[in-house]
Amino acid sequence: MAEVFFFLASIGALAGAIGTVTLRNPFYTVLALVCHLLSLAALFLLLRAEFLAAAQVIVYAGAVMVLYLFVVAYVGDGDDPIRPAGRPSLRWASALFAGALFVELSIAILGTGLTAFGEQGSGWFPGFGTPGEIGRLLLTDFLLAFEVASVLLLVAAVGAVILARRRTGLDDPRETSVADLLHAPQEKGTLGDAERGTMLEAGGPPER
Amino acid sequence: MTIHLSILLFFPLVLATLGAALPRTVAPAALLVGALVAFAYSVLLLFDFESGADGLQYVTDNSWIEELGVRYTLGIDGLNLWLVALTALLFAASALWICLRPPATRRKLYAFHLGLAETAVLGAFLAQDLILFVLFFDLMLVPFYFLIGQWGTGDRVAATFKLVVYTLVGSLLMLAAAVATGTMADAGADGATSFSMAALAAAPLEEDPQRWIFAAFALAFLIKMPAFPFHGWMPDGYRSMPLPVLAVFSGVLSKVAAYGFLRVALPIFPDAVEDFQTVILLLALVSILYGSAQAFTQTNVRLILGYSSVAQLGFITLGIFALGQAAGPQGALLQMVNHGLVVAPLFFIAALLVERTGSEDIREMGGVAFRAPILSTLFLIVALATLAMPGSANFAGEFLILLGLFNTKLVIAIIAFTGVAMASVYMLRVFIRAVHNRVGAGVKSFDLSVRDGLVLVPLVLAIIAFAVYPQQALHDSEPAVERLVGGSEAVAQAEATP
Amino acid sequence: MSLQTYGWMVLLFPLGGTVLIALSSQLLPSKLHGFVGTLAIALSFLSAVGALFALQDLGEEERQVVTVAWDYASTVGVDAQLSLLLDPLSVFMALVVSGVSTLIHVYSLSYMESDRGYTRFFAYLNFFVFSMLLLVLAGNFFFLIVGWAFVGAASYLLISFWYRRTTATAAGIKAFVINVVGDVGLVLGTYFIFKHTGSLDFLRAFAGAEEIARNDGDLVAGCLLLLVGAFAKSAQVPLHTWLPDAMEGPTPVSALIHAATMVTAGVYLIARMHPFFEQAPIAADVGAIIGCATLLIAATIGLVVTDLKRVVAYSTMSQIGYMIMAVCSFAYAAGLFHLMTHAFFKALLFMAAGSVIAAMAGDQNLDRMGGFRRAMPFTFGCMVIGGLSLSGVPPFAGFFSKDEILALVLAREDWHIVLGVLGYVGSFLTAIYTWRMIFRAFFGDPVEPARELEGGHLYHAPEHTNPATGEVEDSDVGFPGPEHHIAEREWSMKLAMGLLAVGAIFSGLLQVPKVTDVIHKFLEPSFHESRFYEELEPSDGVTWIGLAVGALLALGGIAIAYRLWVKDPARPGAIRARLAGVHGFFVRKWYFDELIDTVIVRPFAMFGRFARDVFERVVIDGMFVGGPAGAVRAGSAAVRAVQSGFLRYYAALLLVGVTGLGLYFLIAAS
Amino acid sequence: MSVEWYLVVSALVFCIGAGGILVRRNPLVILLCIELMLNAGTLALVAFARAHGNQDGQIFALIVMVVAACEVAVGLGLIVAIYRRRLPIDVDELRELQG
Repeated sequence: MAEVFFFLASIGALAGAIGTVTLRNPFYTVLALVCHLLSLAALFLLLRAEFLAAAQVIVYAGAVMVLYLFVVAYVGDGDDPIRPAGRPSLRWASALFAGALFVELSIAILGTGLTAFGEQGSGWFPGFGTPGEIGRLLLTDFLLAFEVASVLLLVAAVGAVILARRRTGLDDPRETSVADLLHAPQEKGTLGDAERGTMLEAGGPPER
Repeated sequence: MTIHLSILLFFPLVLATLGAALPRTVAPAALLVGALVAFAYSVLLLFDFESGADGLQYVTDNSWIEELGVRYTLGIDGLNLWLVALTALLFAASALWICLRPPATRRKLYAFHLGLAETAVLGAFLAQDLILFVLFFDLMLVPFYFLIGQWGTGDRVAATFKLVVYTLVGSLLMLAAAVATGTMADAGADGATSFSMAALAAAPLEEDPQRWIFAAFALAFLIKMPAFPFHGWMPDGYRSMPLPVLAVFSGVLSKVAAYGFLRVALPIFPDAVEDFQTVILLLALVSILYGSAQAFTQTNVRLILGYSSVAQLGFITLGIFALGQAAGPQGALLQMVNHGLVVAPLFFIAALLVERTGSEDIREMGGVAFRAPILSTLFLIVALATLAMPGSANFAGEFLILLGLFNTKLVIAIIAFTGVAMASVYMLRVFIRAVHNRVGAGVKSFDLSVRDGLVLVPLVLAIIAFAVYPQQALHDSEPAVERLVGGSEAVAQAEATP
Repeated sequence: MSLQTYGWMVLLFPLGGTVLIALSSQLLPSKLHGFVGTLAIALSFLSAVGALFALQDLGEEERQVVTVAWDYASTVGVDAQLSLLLDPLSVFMALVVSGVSTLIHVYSLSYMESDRGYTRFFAYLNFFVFSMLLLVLAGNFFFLIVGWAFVGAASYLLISFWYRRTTATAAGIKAFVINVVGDVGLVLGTYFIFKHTGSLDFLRAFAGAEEIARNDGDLVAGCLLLLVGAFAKSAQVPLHTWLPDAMEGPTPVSALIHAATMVTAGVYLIARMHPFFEQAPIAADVGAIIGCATLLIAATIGLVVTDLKRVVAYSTMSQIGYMIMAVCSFAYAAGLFHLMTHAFFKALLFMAAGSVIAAMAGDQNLDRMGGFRRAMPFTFGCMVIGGLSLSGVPPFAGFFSKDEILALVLAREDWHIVLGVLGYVGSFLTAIYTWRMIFRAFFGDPVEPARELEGGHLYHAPEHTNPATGEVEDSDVGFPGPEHHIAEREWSMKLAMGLLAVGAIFSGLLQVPKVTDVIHKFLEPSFHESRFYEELEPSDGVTWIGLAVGALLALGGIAIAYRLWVKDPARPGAIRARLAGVHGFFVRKWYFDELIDTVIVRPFAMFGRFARDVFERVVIDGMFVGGPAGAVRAGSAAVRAVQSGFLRYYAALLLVGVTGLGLYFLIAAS
Repeated sequence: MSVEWYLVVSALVFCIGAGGILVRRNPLVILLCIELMLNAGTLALVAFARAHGNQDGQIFALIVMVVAACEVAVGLGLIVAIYRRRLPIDVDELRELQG
């Protein structure tokens, strides 16, 4: 039974992934990714990660993807022809190397001693991957990581706001940057132009 | 009272960092306090130091990176005692200068970098662990990189580029060499890796690895000095460095390199030193002649002083490599202090002259002596000391250096004497062009202000005091130098017997 | 007070004077500084007199006293202490130096009065005297060198005293550099001697001198190098070129440095180092020959020079040549005796010349002088006394001292006889050029300044110009100032000149052949180990014939000068036209300046310019800086090419890297 | 049902995502491809957690999701900023950062 679900879910995930990469319309791409994420959530369930599966569906497939869709709608269509940068050979090269990487990984995965874990896995126990367990771990062993993640989210939120904010009152918006918000106006020296580039400048302003 | 070298070492940095947190008008004052306390501490050391005793004093020895055998070891003996005092004095003078004439922009950062520089230089002088030495030696470059890059004048980008790339090449070689020394010698207890200089000196390497390791160290030191032909970074660097920085740079940093020869190269690589002696002596000799010839021809006052430093450092190198002669290193040590003492006020005076002329070209200077007699007198004293006029401590140093060299390498000593004569030509040339002759077209002459006198007069008094009584410095360094020379003599004898 | 105390006081008074004047330069009125400086030197002279008496109180064997103040640079076998050696020789020199210096200070009190650098002048002057006294009193090689160099520095300062004149600063640097060459010689010579004696202290080194083999290579080299030092300071060929140029300094400076004190340092040095020179007679012979050559060369140039002070300067060179010849022929007492008498009459001549120059408002050219005899009778009298003494007319001081030298040189026999005969030729030339100078300045028709002075009014040039270049003088710095009012009117100048004139007349009586022997006896303890001091004695015949010949030559020279420049003023021109080649050769000073310029200065400057313009750019910047910097640049250019800005290009590189790494691990694992 | 199967799927998704980054020019799609790769990683982590019977891997996966969310926020912010400045939404055109 699990095998069937696994194959269904993994076919869905792979199809979603391929769709993400190949579909031209960004709107469809996002939808393909949503498909991929949902399939992945199913895989998580199979792996007894209940909380993670729920989070995947709600946060990822729900919230994050809506954000994407919103941006796609805001930015506009922009049909994107699939062609490599620079020269066409890059496309083949990238496919080749992606394939090579996959082969390598497969050899590594299949050729090593991972099978030793067996069919059922080793230490599965009741409550594995439930929200309660995850919550306990987050607030005990991984408290620091949890807190850091919160700070990270805050920073990202602030960063996104600053990046996307509307600028007004400046002649050329390209000439300002994030640094302008942080820096006080530059101090100005009292030297005249003629005194630049001499030892006077080094010795400080002249007192006459 | 016990004296902790760590306090001396880190006090300037701590205060400079503190200054960076204070309002911008106070930052230089914080730096000054740090530098003055360090100076007071070093003066205390001068009095407290047991001068007849052999070996390190005030040793601080803590484990630091145990896995690599690196220890945090500081100590003072005759080799670095006076250099530490010189460093503290010059940095104090420089800090006072920027207190009285603060830079126009970003003075907090400026003060911080200067404090960092002082700590780095003191660290290089005090370190008794090879890795610690290398670390501080490289750390010295950092503040100067920023000081030139941000507050420099002229083509400061190219100057910074040259300076950093050039000296970094040497530093990296030295780092590799230091690591190689430690790992190849395994000089610690039970064959463990140790970077303690004393332990390394006690367990010298085979001759072949010694050679290339010494070559790497020597290259780093010769670049830092700078010696011919590795002085390529010097003209641009000197032209664009801000002045108070240049005073300490020229006064102290070059001494670290010369000191490195005494502290690291001579005791740890005795065989290689013997092999390379002639090469280094010839380089030093060419430095003297070439530096003098350049100083004689240049017209930019900074460059004249810079090239004169090349020549003076040549003399110091000659003294260090007068192997088997205690007089050579003794004179070299004395001369290091002397040169630092004279070159810093020279740069300050140059700044004041430039302020009166509005140009750094000596062809446009002239005639300030009439309205600025005090400045001219101070300049005269410093200039005469620089050209090693007998009666100055510089002469005592040169006398000993050349005496040591005379007894080993007669011909080189005799040729080096032409450098003595040339020094008088180029120094007097600057003096006359700047102070005497007709008043230059754009010159507004006025005498030394009290503010500048506060910096200059103590330095000149130090020169005079040292000229009257250099004996103390020589006495302090004698046991250490004898040990150094005894070591290389023993090696020479061991070589000769089989 | 003990001898030691007197010795230190001799030194401390001038040093204290310098420091006091320098520190109070902005506080006290400048007039006072002159008196402070003069007082300091006078006290120093009195201390020297005290030292003389204290020394005479000691027994004859004990008259060599060393006193140490502190260790100066005593380390690793070098014994450099701040010590004085007080013996008859050093006290004799200290007396001459401080005595003549006192009179020169007195003279300067009024001579420099209108100069705006009055205070500075006395500070320098005191420093000079201090240096000179340090030189003669030093008890070891180290402080001998220190004093030696201080004298050089002080002379530099004094020569370029009027520093707005480029000629003065150029002359100053020339003097200084040649002096430094001398210092270098001295230091190297010291090294050679130190190598064998193992001590820098004079007495210990002298004691070790006898251990060294006669004419040992190192010793001869050392002595020759000492001679280089002596020649540089005493203006002997070929290191003499600074002396005539040094006449750029104020006249009291010329009198002080170039007559009485500094230039005699070489003579003192050789006398002081006699134990080494007697062990290395080859070096001594070289010195004697060069001294003789100098006295002739200088005399020939003195015949043609038209600058008043330079004539006196060349005569100084020539007289120092006599002294060097004497001490190098081991006639020490005679050399030092001549040193003393020369100090008197040469200082007198310079002062008189200074008086004339002041009357000419700074013009020093003999061609424009004439007829000052009636306008300045006192100066004229002094000039005549000095001239007679210099020419060696009996019974003036120079007569006895010069003849003693020549008699002793003849007594050395062998080839020294040639030197002696040439010495007589020199004394004949001396008489001619000395009196040429006097006749041209004081006889003939009075020139305009002389006429004005006769009318009781001092001549003022319409515009002060540098006599050497004709450049208009900067009145801030430079004598004569707009308000000068001197020229033998002032008491202090008359006092100084009068006292010196007395010395120039009577000091010869201290050592009249076969009658008195004061100097010789007094100096004997300093030369007790000398093999020649007592033995070298001319025979009676040589003595009397020498005296007679010397007197005749002097008088003959004066007569010729009188015929040429008073009786028949057209003749000199005719002679000059006939001997144009020789005259030109002499006027160009035997081309020594040109020689040094071509051989040393030009190649060095060319090398410097080559180094600056070509070598620095091509080799240092190109190869040494260009090497590492070029490698960094090339490397960064290569990396920069990869930075195409195509995001996907970077990603592809990343992917290639990851794939490569994976492959590596797979292979490593299998 | 062996854990390798999950890992193979994860590897495949990862490689698809990596290939996608190389061939697409729209920054939005590139962001999506990055999401793919991150999810491949998450899947592997969860699979390992299951194999080891240890929930630490799930926590790790959760944190990866957080990071992914942050990346999305900043990345989308950038895209909006690019759009605001009327710059082409094409990574090949946005290459001012070249050396």
